[in-house]
Formats: sequence, C-alpha cells, structure tokens
Amino acid sequence: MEGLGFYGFGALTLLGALLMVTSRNPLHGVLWLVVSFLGLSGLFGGLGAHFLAAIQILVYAGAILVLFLFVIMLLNLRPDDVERMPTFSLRGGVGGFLVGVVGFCAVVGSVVMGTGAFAKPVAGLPPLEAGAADVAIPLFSTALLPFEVVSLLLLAAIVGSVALTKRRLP
Amino acid sequence: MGPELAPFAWAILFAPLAAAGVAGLLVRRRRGLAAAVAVSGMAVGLLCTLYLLARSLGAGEGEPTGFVHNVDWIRAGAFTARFGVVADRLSLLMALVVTGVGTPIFVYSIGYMHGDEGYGRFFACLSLFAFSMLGIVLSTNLLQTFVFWELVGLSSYLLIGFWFGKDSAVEAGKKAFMVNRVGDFGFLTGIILLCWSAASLPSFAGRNPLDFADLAAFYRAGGYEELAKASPHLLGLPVPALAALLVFCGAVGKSAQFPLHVWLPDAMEGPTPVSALMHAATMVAAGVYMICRVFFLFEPFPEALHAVAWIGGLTAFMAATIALVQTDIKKVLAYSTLSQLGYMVMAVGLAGATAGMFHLTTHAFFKALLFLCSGSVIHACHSQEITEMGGLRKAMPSTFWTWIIGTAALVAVPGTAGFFSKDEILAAAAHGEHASLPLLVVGLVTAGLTAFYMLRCTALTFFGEYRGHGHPHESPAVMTLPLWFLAVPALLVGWLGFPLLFHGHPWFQGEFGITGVKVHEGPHEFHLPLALVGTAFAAAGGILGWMVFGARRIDAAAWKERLLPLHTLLSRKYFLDEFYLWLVRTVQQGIAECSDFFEQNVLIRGVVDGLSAAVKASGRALRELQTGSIHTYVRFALAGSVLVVAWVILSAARGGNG
Amino acid sequence: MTPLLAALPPVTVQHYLLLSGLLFAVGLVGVLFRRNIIIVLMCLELMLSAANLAFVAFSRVHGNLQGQVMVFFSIAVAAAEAAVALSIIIALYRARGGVDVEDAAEMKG
Amino acid sequence: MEPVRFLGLSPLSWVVAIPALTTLGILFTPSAAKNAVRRIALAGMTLTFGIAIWILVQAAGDVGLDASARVLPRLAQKVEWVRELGISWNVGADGMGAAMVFLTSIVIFAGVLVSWSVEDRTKEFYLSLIALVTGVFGVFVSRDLFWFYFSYELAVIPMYLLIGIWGSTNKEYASMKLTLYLTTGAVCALVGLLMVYFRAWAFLKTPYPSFDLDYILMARDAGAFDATWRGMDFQVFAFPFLLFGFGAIAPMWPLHTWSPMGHAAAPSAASMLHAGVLMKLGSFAILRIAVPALPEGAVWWMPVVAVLCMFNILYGGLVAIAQKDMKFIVGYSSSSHMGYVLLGIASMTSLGINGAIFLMFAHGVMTALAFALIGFFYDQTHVRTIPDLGGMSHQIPFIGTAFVFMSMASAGVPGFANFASEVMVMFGAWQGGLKWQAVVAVLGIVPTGVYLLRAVKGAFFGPRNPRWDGLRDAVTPFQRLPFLFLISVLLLFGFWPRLLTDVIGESADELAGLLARAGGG
Repeated sequence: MEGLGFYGFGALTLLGALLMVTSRNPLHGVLWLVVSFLGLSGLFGGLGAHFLAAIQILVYAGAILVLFLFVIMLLNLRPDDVERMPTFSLRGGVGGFLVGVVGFCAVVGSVVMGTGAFAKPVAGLPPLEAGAADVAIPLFSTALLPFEVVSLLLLAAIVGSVALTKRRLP
Repeated sequence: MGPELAPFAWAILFAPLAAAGVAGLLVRRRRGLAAAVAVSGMAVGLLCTLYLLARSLGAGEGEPTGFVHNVDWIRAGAFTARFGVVADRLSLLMALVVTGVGTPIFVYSIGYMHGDEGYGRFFACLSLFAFSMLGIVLSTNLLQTFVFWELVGLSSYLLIGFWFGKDSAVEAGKKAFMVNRVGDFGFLTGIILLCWSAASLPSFAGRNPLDFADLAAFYRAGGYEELAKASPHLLGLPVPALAALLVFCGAVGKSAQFPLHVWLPDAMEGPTPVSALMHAATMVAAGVYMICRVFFLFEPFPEALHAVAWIGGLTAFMAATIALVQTDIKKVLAYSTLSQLGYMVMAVGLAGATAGMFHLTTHAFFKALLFLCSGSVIHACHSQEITEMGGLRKAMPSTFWTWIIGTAALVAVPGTAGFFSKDEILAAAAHGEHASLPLLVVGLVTAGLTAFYMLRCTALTFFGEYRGHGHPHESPAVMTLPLWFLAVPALLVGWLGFPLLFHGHPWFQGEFGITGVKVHEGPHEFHLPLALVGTAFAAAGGILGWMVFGARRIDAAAWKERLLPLHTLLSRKYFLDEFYLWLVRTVQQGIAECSDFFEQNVLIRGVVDGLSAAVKASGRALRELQTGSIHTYVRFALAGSVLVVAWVILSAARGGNG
Repeated sequence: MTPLLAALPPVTVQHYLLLSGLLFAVGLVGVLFRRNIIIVLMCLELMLSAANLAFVAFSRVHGNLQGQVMVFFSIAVAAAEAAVALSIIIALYRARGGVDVEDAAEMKG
Repeated sequence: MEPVRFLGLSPLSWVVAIPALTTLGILFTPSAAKNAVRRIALAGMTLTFGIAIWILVQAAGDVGLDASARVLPRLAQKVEWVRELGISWNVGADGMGAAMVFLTSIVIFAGVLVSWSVEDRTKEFYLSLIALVTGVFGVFVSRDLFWFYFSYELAVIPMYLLIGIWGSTNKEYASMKLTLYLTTGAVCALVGLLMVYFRAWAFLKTPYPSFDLDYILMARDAGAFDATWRGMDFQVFAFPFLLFGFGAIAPMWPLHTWSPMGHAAAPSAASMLHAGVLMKLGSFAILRIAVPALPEGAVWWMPVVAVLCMFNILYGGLVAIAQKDMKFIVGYSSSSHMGYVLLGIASMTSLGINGAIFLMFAHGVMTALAFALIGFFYDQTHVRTIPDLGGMSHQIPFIGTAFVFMSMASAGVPGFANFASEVMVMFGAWQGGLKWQAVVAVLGIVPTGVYLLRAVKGAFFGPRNPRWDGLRDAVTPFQRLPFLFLISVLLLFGFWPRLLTDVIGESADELAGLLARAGGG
C-alpha cells in the first residue's frame, strides 16, 4: 500500500510538473500544476503529514493557483506562438548540463549521506501522524516568533500588491 | 659697568622697532609725524650707544668694559635658545657706526623722500632695518644673530623694492632676498652643525652651544681640538673648520662676497638713502662684523682663514675692475663698496678681526657720505648716468666738497680715514701672521684701481661741461647738513686707529669683546715704507684716471676700442649675472617643471586617476553581468548552488576518508 | 498488482528525496528556458514544493514536526511571493503589453 | 582634585558642545535671516575662542606645577555611553591639545568673519562650516578612540559639501577626490584602531572592551602589543595602518595630491579650515594615538617617515615654484611645510616634536591668513593665476601689505611663529640623528622664498594695472579684523615663542621619552 501510494502519487506529481513546464498555454500550465500539487498532497499524506496535505490543496492548489488563473484570465493571455521550447542551442546545452550536474550531485549526495535512517524503508520508521492540532503545538510555542514574522510578511505582501496594482490616475 | 645698564642696551635695540611700529601702523598717513618718530627712534639709539660707550671707556682698572644680558627665548627638552643683548667694546663700536651713520641718513631722507607716496612706509621700513641691524650687533648668540640676519634680509627686500610699481626694483629686491637666502642656508647649517657637535661633547656640559661667550671660552680652552677629534672629517675638513666656513657662507651672502655679490649692484634700485645706509654702511658690513664676532671659530684653522682671505681678495679685485667701466653713478659706488667689502673680508682672513673692523668703521662713514652725495646729485640732475652730468662743481658746491672729502678717504689720501685702515690691511698682508704676497699684490693693485675709477667718476660728474638737461641746483639744507656731518668723521675717524696716537689707551688693548677678539698682538707699528708704496699705487691710479677723464690727455674712446673684449667682459660683469639667470631660469625652473610634470602626470594622472580609472573599469566590467535578464541571474544562482553543493559533497567525502 | 509492487524495492526516504530532486530539476528547467513570466513563476512554485516534499520527508525520518512547521512557513511565504509577483506581472503587462521576461531588462547595468 | 565644571560640563566638553549648539541654532534660523545666521555663528565662535584662551592660559599656568596643583587634569570628563563596547564621552587635554584647540578657535573665528560676504545659501554654508569645526574640536579634545574617529569623519563630510557647493575650479573632482582620499585614509586608520582595541581587550581580559585611550595605554604598559602576530611584531605590523591612514590627511608624500586641489577648489573659509586645521588632524592623530599606543612600531617606522618628509619639503617646494594659480602655490607650500611637521615627529626628540606641534599651530594660522587674503581678492577679480594678476598693491594696499606679511611668515622670516618652529624642527632633526634631513630642511628655505616672492610680485607688485581699478580694499575695521587678528597672533608667538613652546613642552617630553624607551628596549 505504501509503495502504491508513493509510486502512484509520485508519477502524478512528476507528470503534472512536466506537462506544466511544457505547456504553451499558461492556462493549461496552471491546470497541470494543480494536478501536480494534488499528487504532492497525496505524497504528504503518505508521509503522515495530513495537515499539510490539506493545506497543500486548500492554500496552494485552491487559493494560490486560482490567483494565477485569475491573473491569466484578467490579462487575457493567449497561447504564446512565438515561444517554443528550444530544441538545441548552446545556451540550452550549457543549461541542461548544469541541471544535469545539479541532479547528479543531488543523487550522489543523497547516496553518500543516505546512510542510516535515510536508507530504511519508510514503513519501518516509527509512525508519525500530524494533524492540525499536532502541528499547531510547535507552531505556537517554539516557532511563535517566525510565525508572527510570517504574518507580518503577509501583511506587507498585501499592502505591496495593492500598491503595485493600483491604477495611477492620469 | 654691569648688567644694571641692560635697559640702555635694550633701548638701543627696541627704540627703532617701536618707531617702526608707530610710524608704520599708527601715524603712517601723517607724514611729518612718521618721520619725526623714526628719527627720534634712531636718535634714542644713538644717545644710548654714546652713553654706554662713555661708561665703557670710563670703566676703571679691573672693571669689565662690557656686559651680557640674556633671557630664554625657546626652551624645549635640552635645547635652550636665548635672546639677549651684549654691550662689549666690539658691539658698542659697531652700534656707534650703525646709529652714527644712521641718524644723519634718517634726517637726509626727510628731504630726499619729500613728496613720495609711501613716506610713512619708508620710515617704518627704515626703522625696521635699524632694529634688525642693531639686533645683529647686540646679539649674544648664533641663533639670535641668524634671526636678525634674516630680518635684515627682509628689510632689505622691502626697501630695495620700495617702489613696488617698478618691476626692476621688485626684481632687485627679490634677487637680494634670494641670494641672501642661499648664504643663509650655509649659515644655518653651520650653526646647527656647530651646535650639536659641541653639545655632544661631555666637556661642553653646562654651556649653551649657541652662545658666543660659552663657545669662545670653550675654544679658548682648546675645545676645538677635542671637537675636531670627536667627529670625522666632513668634505675633507675637520668639523669645526667646516662649521666656520658654513657660517662664513652667511657673511658671503650678506657682505656680498664673490660668488654671492650679484645682488648688491642691483640693490641700487632702492632709494638712495637706503643705498647709503644699508648697502654701503651697515647691512653689508654685518657679514664682516659677524666674522669678527665669531673670529674664534676661524682662528685655529688656517685653511678656513685662507679661504676667507682669498674670497675677500678676489671680490676686492673683481669688483674694482667692474667699477672701472660703470656709467651709473650709484653702480660705480656699489662696485666700489663691493671692492671695499672684499678688502675687509681679506683683512679678517689675513690678520684678524681688528683690521677688518677698522676698515669697516672708516668705510661706513665715507661710503655713506659718497652715497648721500650721489643722492644729492641725482636729486639735482634727475638722472643717474654720469655721462649726462658734468660741471656740477659750480652748481653744487657743498655736494662737491663733501664728495671730494669722501673720495679722498676712499682713495686713501694720507691723513684721511681710509688711509689708516687700508694701511693696516696692507700691513697684515705683508707682515701679519698669515702674510701672503699674492694678496698684498691684489690689495695694492686694487688700491690703484680704486683711485682710477673714483677720479674718473669725479671728473665726469663735477668737472667739464654739463651734459644733461635742465638746471641742476644745490640740494636743500636738510640734505646738505648731513653731508657735512658725515664729512667730519670721514676725514678724522681714521686717527682713532693710528697706532701712535691712541694705542696706549687700555680700551684698545687686550681682548676686544666677549668672544675674545685680540687687538694688536705685540707692538703693531705704523709701516712707513708700506704706506708709501700703497700711496704710490693709489697716486698712479688717480693720476691715470685724471689724465684720461679730467685733463683728457689720453683718448678714452680709442683705448676702449683697443681693449674692447676686456671692456665687454667688465661691463657685462664677467657674465656672472647671465650665469645666475641661466641657473634660475633654466636649471631651477627646469627642475621645478620636471617635478610639476611628475606631480601632474605621474602622480595625479597616473597613480591617482589610474586607480580611480581601474575602479571605474572594474565596475564597468562587472556591470555587464547585470543583464537585467532573469535567466542570466538564475544561471548564476544555479552555478553558485552547484559550487556550494560540490563543496559540501567534496568536504563530506574528504571528511569521510580522513 | 501486488507482485508488481513487490518487485519494486521498498520505498525509502531516499525515494522521496529523489523525487524531490526531480521535481526541483523540472522546475529549474522551466525557470531557465521558459519566457512566459507566468510559467516561470509557476516553475518557481514547483521548486518550492519540491523543497517542501524534502522537508516533510526529513520530518518523517526524524520523527518530529520541525520539518512540517517549516513547510507551513514555506507555503505562507510562497503565498506572499505569488501575490507580489502577480501584482508585478500585472503592472508589467500594463506597462509593456506583454509578459515576456526578456522584454523586462530595465535593470541592465 | 575637584573637577572643573560649568553647568555640569567641563570646558573641554563645552568646546565641542558650543559649536554643536551653534549649528542647532543656525538650523532653526530661517534661511532668509542671513545676518542672524552670521551673528549666531560669530557669537558661538567668539565664545569658543574665549574658552580656548582660558584653556591655554590654564595650560600655561600648569607648566612646572605638581600634578596635584594643576588645572588641566581637572578638566577631564568621562561619561559612559555604551558599556558593552566601551564607548564613553571622554575628553581631556594636555599642552598639545590645548594648543590645537586654541589654533582651531583662532582659525574658525577668522573664518566666520571672512565668510561674512557669502550670500549664496548662507545658512547652509555656516551650518557646514561649524559642523566641520565641531568635528575638529572633537578630535582635539577626545580621549576616546570611538569619538576620536567619529569626530574625524565628522570633519571630513562637511568639507565635501563646502567644496562641492560653494567651491570653484573643478570643484566636483576636487571634492570627490578629497572625500575619497580622506575616508580611505580614515578606514585604513580604523583598521589599525580596531586592531589595537581588540588586542588590548584580548590581553587585559576585562569583561568589556574599551575605546578609552587610557585603557589602551594601560594595555600597552602591560605588554599587550609586545607579542608577535602571525610571525610579525604586532607593533610593527599595526603601526603603518595608523601612520598611513592618518598620514593621508597630514598629508604625507605621496598621499598629498588631494590637498592642493582641495585648497584650490574650496571657498575661502573652507580653505582656511582645511589647510589651517584639517591637515593638522593627521599629524595630531599620529602624536595622540599612534605613537603613544605603539611606540616600538613608531621607532621602527619613523625612518620611513623621515625619508618621505624630505620629498614633502623639497618636492613640494619645487612643484610650488612651477604653479601659476595662487591657491595652488599656497597648497603645495602647505604640503611642503607639513613635511617639516613630519620631520619634527620623525626626529623623535623632544625639541623636534615640540617644534612640529608649534609649527602645526604657526602654519595653521599663517595658511588661514593666506587663504583669507587670496579669497578676498579672488571674490572680486575672479582670477587667481599669476600672469593675469599684478600691481594690485596700488589699489588694495592693505591686502597687499597683509599678503607680504603672510609670505614672510610662510618663508620662515624671524619674528613670525613659523620661523621659531621651523628652526626647532631643523635643530631637532639634527639632534635626532637625521642630519641629511636637517640639511634638506634648511635647504628648503630657498625654494620657499622663491615661490613666495614670486607670488607676491606676481599678484601685488609691478606697474599699476587699470584692470584692477575697481577693486575694493579692506577699509573698515570690521573687514580688517580677521587679517590683523591672524597677523598679530603670528607676531605674538613669533616674538615670544615660549608662550607656546613651554605649554607644549611636557607633551613633547613625554612622547620623546616614550620613544626613547621604546627605541632602547
């Protein structure tokens, strides 16, 4: 069951991500990202982070991506016909190479550091179920200060967005 | 006579300064008052000098004939510079010369400067000069001498360039100041060298290394040998001898000795009373006076004395030859002054201080007289060229007769002041301790030349037909009275030194002044044969001069043609001015321009602007990275994270291995 | 189904990390090569999510909630970022009539 | 020892507080009330001048007294500010400090009077001027390294504004260059200061570090700076940071090029302060901090200074000869004269250091006079280059006469304070074994004379030039006051140098003794 969850949701997430990146129409892109995030939410659930799984759907897939959709429709963006994925170019080659290096490093890194608990099957780890109440405890105790700071940040973001999008009178 | 009389000595010094301050700052615009203040300042100096002189002459047996009074001027660490007055026989004699010649010249200036715009300023500067000069005279130590030495230079600069609207006058003042500064460079170096070489000796402890009296006492006790031994030879000379020669540099500058004599003839650009006071009687004599004061520095070192004597002799001869062809009456007198100063310096180098001092005293009177006469002539003719004068004998009788007296004294007609002093110098060259035949010849030839150019000048000015414009007239009494006032000492002052007359007086015996200048070691007699030879040379020169220019038996123009290269050499003053001009215009200016070029191009444009350009260029290069494209930034971020990851992995790997 | 699953190796935390890395790489490629600024922004969100996945995985390994708390903050910051970025996009669109990132190069030095 | 306080502050604190209050007063005066601004500035500076005289008199009275009977130590004041960093408001004075405070008050007093004619943004001008001088006073009285550095920077920044706004001739370039030079120097010095600060703390192991100079000196006596640091003698390593950092403002060759340019571009009063006191901050800081904190480093590095100062003296003089702009002549002459100051310090003798401090004073007054005079005629002629000027003494005799006085003072003619101090430096140099440098210093009087006489002749002498017929001379006593004031100060201390040398003497003795011990051990 564990394996089914990981591979199923993992495939969904990866597929959604790939389709989002390659989509010409940003509208489609958003929808594919929603798919990807749904998969991600499943993965969270599989790891016992039930609260985050819910948040991922509610806030990310629900609120943020809807905001994207809203903006795209507001701007009435059409599928971009000039833009295309580069087939091959020097820049693309260098970039792809760098990405490959990063990926390689990440893999090698995880292998090198992947000793002990990292190599054990997840199913064998002690169970961890984190509902809203469980996450709330550290959030409002040890992490209270960052929490407040983040709330300030959100406030600033609101003010900033309003200021940026406000139409200036001629 | 003791320090209780110090207020009088201080008064000699500061009365002229006070007068300068009052005349220059407070009453500059009230002409009569300014002049009166200046003259009375000088008169106070003269009276105090006479009083102290009287007290000194009247000092009883065993009683000191002088005193010293000092205050500390600068104290820093172990160093003390003092400021004081010395009233010994030497300084009083010199003070008498300065105030005695100065007072009539001040009076004369009232008439001469009449109507000049800067009347008050003139008297302020003149008083400042008197202060400076008296400061040298009354100084008790080397540094104080240097202080007033420079001040004399300053007042000379101000007075030569008095008519600051005239470019030539300003240039002459500048030249005087700068040439003197070159000499002063040597002087101050010498003072510093002497000061610290002496102070470093343990046996010198407790004395002040700048003080004349302390140094002289140290030398007299044989300290110079210790000094010479304590330090290695510098430039091939023992250190004390080198110090003496460096100090002599100061005198070379101020007393206009070769090769620093070039400023003196140019200094005639100043008003005539200035020429008379400074450039004949006092300032230029300061060098000679100073050597007399520190004669103890030279005494133990014959090589130093020889250098002094030869420089004097060379100056005497060279200046006399240049005077032969000058046509400006003041220039003739200026070169004559140079020549006489050379005599004095030669005398000091040959025999010792007294002969030089004696000639200084007599010369001060008769040369000041001659200058004032020339001023009177210039005042009358509105010209300084003797080619535009002539026949003034009838128009200006007072001036003529006083001029004749002065000329007689200068030419050394027996019985006049110059005769005795010049005789003493010749005697020193012939019989003295450091007698030298070549210098005796130089002295005799110069005596002949002196007579020649003076007779030439007299003949062209006062005899023959008047060749100028307008009607010359006798000067007012305020100018002629000082002439007569000076004519008396010009005739008579020489008798003071006549060995047969006053030699017996104790005042003239023993050590003369605090630094122990010796007077007449052993019986110094009047040398009749030498006096006759000297007079013969003078007479020959005089007769020749009269034949050419007075009686016109010899054709001057023809001889000029015949000796044209020589004439050119002389009238161009041996091309020394050209040489110095080249030195200043080309060498000094060249070095300055090079430095400036280095400053502007290498330092500023090269290093400084180069650095700033490098910073700017690196900024410009880095700016290229700022493409404004998000993609570029992401790539950089990526590259950075790759590096970080790589570093983490590599260090982890290394940590794992070791 | 079961035999197929059994044939696969058991799921470890490394698997999650590998998946996180792949997601991150996909997002990075999008940021690097897409010119539509909205897509770029979405790719950024994807990269953030990839990091979130890793955090949750670590949380699981260590058996505490530190990682999840971090993800919570990360989502909040992502929300703020998205809001501001979209506002900027709107302003940019108004000014230039397009959303191509290469057009907005005013900051070029 | 009863501390001397007036309204709770020591007179030394007042010396800083009054200019600071004056700037506040000017700040709250309307810009249109130009005369009010001027009067406030004058009143404040007159008061400061009075206090400075009082301090100098106390310092003179202290000479030769027992430590317990002295007034000067009773003026010290220390108020803690930030304990954790060891910053406190800490002022104190010795003879050297008293002399420098006196100098600053003289120059700013004259500067305020000379700037009376500034009409363009008068309020801001006086604001910058007095802010600058607040910093300068702060440096001279501070015994806390933090405030010292703070004041040092405070003195530099207004100069940027003064030159940049009210200057002339290439003012942007000059002000930028000056500020960059001086702040770079200051940062370099800051590195040295922090090295000393942390090392003292690490050695003494007190709970908190301290910027107090006495703390640093205590650490020095305890041997905090004796050990080696990465294989180098710490003192030898740290001293050049302070030396060259402060030397840039001194200005030591070849770091001098900001100075003539800055002089030339600055308005009169700013030039006066700049050359009169700002340049002295460098040598003062070397004597106040670098040498006492790191005497062995000083002994190691002073021969280098002794070589550099020869360049200052001769090279500066020669470059001055080649200049045509009057302000550049005086500017390079300043750099030449500062060579004498550095030489005096490098001699490491009491006589030389005393002469150096005295010369800082004398040169400050003299050069202030020079720039005041040049500014006076430049405001009317708008020309400063020699071939264009000439013959102005016919029209403005008072300024011409004052200029001759100034030149003579600068040329080291006796009777002016400059002579006495330069002679002290020359004698001190020889005494300290720097014989060639002493000869060079004496030789330096020749080019000095050349360029000054050339300047006098070029500007004031020569035939009457009708072009200058419209020039106004300083005729009213109020116009003449600053010039007469500065000349009288020069003459007073020139005739009687002991008024100042005795006061400075003990500071100089102390420094020389310290260096002698450091050299011997």
